[in-house]
Amino acid sequence: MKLTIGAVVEPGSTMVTKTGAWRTFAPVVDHKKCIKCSLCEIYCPEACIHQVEGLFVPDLDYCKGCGICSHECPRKAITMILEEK
Amino acid sequence: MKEIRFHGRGGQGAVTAAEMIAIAAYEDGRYSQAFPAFGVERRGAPVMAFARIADDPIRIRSQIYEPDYVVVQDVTLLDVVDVASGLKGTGKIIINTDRQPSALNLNTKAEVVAIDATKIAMETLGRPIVNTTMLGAFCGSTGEIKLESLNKALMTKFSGELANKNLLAIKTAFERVSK
Amino acid sequence: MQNLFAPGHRACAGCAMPTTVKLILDAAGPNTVVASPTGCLEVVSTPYPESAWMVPWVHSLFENASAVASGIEVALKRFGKTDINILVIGGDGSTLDIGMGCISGMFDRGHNVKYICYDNEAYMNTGVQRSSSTPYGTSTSTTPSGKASFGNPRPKKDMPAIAVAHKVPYVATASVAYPVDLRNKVKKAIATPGPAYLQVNAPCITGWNFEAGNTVELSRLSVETCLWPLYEYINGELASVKKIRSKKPVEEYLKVQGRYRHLFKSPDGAELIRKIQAIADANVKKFGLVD
Amino acid sequence: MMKVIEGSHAVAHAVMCCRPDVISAYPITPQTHIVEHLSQLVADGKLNTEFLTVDSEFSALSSLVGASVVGARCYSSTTSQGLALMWEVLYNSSGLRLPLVMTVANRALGAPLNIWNDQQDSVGARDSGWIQLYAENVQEAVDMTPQAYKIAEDPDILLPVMVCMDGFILTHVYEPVYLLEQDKVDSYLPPYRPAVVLDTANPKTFGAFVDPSKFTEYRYMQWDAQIRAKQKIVDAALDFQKIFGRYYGGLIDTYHAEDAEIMIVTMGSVIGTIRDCIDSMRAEGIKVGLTKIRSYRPFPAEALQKALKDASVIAVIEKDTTVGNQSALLTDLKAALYNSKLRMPVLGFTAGLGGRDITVTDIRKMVEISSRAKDGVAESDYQFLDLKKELL
Repeated sequence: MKLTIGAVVEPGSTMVTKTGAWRTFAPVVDHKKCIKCSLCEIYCPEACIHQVEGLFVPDLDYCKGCGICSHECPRKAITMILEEK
Repeated sequence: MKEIRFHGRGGQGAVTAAEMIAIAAYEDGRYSQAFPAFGVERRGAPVMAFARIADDPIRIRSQIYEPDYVVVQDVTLLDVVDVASGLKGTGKIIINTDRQPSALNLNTKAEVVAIDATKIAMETLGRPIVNTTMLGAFCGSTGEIKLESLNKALMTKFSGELANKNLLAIKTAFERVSK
Repeated sequence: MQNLFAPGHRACAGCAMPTTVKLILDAAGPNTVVASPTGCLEVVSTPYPESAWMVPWVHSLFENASAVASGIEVALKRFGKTDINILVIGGDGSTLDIGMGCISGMFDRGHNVKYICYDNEAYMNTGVQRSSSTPYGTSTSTTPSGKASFGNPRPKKDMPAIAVAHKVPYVATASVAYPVDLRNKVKKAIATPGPAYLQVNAPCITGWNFEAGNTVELSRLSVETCLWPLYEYINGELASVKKIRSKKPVEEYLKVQGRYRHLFKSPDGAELIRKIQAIADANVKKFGLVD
Repeated sequence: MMKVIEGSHAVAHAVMCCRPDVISAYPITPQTHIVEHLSQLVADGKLNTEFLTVDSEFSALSSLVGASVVGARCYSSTTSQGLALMWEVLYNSSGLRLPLVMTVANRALGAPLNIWNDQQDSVGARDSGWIQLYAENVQEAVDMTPQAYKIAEDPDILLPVMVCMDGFILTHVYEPVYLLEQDKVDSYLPPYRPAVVLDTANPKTFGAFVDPSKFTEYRYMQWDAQIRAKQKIVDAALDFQKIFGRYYGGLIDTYHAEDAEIMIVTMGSVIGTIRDCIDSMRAEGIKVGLTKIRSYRPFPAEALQKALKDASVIAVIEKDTTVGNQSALLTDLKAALYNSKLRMPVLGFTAGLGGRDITVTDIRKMVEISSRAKDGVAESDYQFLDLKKELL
């Protein structure tokens, strides 16, 4: 890819980098406990928790496994699980 | 090329006087240049300004060390500045004073022109601002610039009643030294 | 929520700053341009040829973002685009220290620029050195605790007060732990003509040294201990404060952070903790945090 | 229209004719008359621009970075300590490839504090990536202003340009100047229409950080743009001549160079005095000529090799020094000649520092020293021409 004058870059292009590779623990959501408060989505630093067909689902392509969602969930519906790689 | 050096005090308009000579000379169809002796002088401190007049474009940028003419706006400067320094023997020094030229003891072979510009300025302008009056004296005693051109130059700086007063100051000084 | 700060950025796992930025942009919307100074945010969000920003964004230098934003504002005005939100989002080092002159100039000229500082209380990008936003008693890499030192000997610089002194019409503090409050304050800042200043508490997992997952919790504790009062100044007057229902002792906040570990080990620690408690108590008094 | 006008006011008028969108500046002697006059033009309703009075020179240039990224044509003016305070932004704006134009009213850098003219300030910024043009007189400083925008904004170049004019000597002189005509400037200089700008409809990121895998290439692109700017500087001068009828050379200009045995190389306002000296020395049979540097960055190495090839000795006179080495133009010139076949003596003379007048006597002394070198009399190849040894 040719360099751009002034190091101009396309918006949102960090998405080519899958930061999910940084992860040690992965969030697992117990959807039965979820009350749809959306705090996990709001607090996620990776902006990678979204509602998919009504359920809050972390996008593991980007989730770095920080555990904020799990910690902040008022119903303890999200558990951090050591990933087997 | 003719080179002119102005001596004044900060706030007396020496730089403006040099500028007006440059404008007037240009009005006469000649080339000109005017610049201050750049400094950090404040109001009241001795200052210098320079002007050059020539028939060809002026390229030289150094200061003036051997002027053809020197204009001294304030006679008290004689005590602190060697106003005649480098003045050509064929040149003229025009001094604002109520004294006779011989009483000034100037170290120069050049002709000394004395004019009481302060008195003229007080009578015409009501204020002791002598730069325009001294220009009238320069114009009358050297013939280097036309009076009409000097008047035109003045009109680029002043307007209305103040312009008329200054024109009168120039005319009075011009006639006094032309005699 | 609309997301204008893309995944794939390189912030530490558990960093509060991306959440802060995400919330700011959610409130500001896509009709926004951002200038950022050098710092963690700039480095993690724009590794060429990638960018996490989905709004127009520019980086020039460490200390000049508010001057750059001033230029953006007048140029947009020149081109008739007066309806665009102009933000600076920068860290505490670039805000309270090196960028101070430019910020003062920007405030003074009254540009319609909203300056938002994500405050993680030290120079995290360069390795946790003390900034003038570092709190009293904090161990940093340039104010380390040791036999002859209890950490940073100075209190936080009161940047919101400095903004108020510039007659900035909207000045507020916020915390990443209170997202509704944060978003409302961003919206209020944007709705207020002229400059605005917002300082957001944003814990740094590396520099503060705490347990993974605790980021938001810590910011909440800073508010609940009254070390980080949430307030608004509108036209120079204290306009609102977040009341604290059950005020927590500062130990609860300090003891879970590595940057305060020395306070619990040294013999003088108890006295230092009392001094930090006094800072919280002074905030309670000054802002009327507790009814 | 020709008019006797102060240099600063003539330059301000030229800036106005270039229709800048944003002007940002901070007061510093001897640059102030330029921005004061621009402010007056704004106050009088003659200049429609956004004029920012900022808190420092650093903020002045920084604000123009923001304005330029939005697509504004920008202008600033500074000197000396102000330029030094801008240092970081000089590199940044050039690296961001922003076509800013700035007049530098050349002045010495302290300490000791000195407000007078030399060229240490801009010469010290020669590696910042800014194109640097040096004016001989007020007219050239005026005419270089639209030329600077033309060069800077060329889509193949996109580099900021400094128009350097000697402080006081040119900024404060009154002399007859042809003021630029707006209609002619409009036909010479098209509006600035950058390809990408900070725009919410097309939200690009500007100024991403670049790691070692690509930084060299970025620096190379900047370097290459300066080299390519050589032709643009020549073209900008020729295009200007077509519309305005005035021409000062492209990268360099020469005077009595054809058969010159002693060739003086220099830049800035001292050239006028040198031209007068050459005329009088020529009348005495001394074969002396002048090569004038218009563009110091990019450095006109090839043009100089060509212009200097028949000289027997070269005398470089400049208003700067490199503490710890010789002076800047001298070392640049010697570097340009080394791999050519030219092997005449090259002598360097630093003069006119901190406002010291460079007189006809100084120029003649330099030519005498150079003449002796031509005849094989070895002397120091670098010296302070007007040094008062009695003070040391």
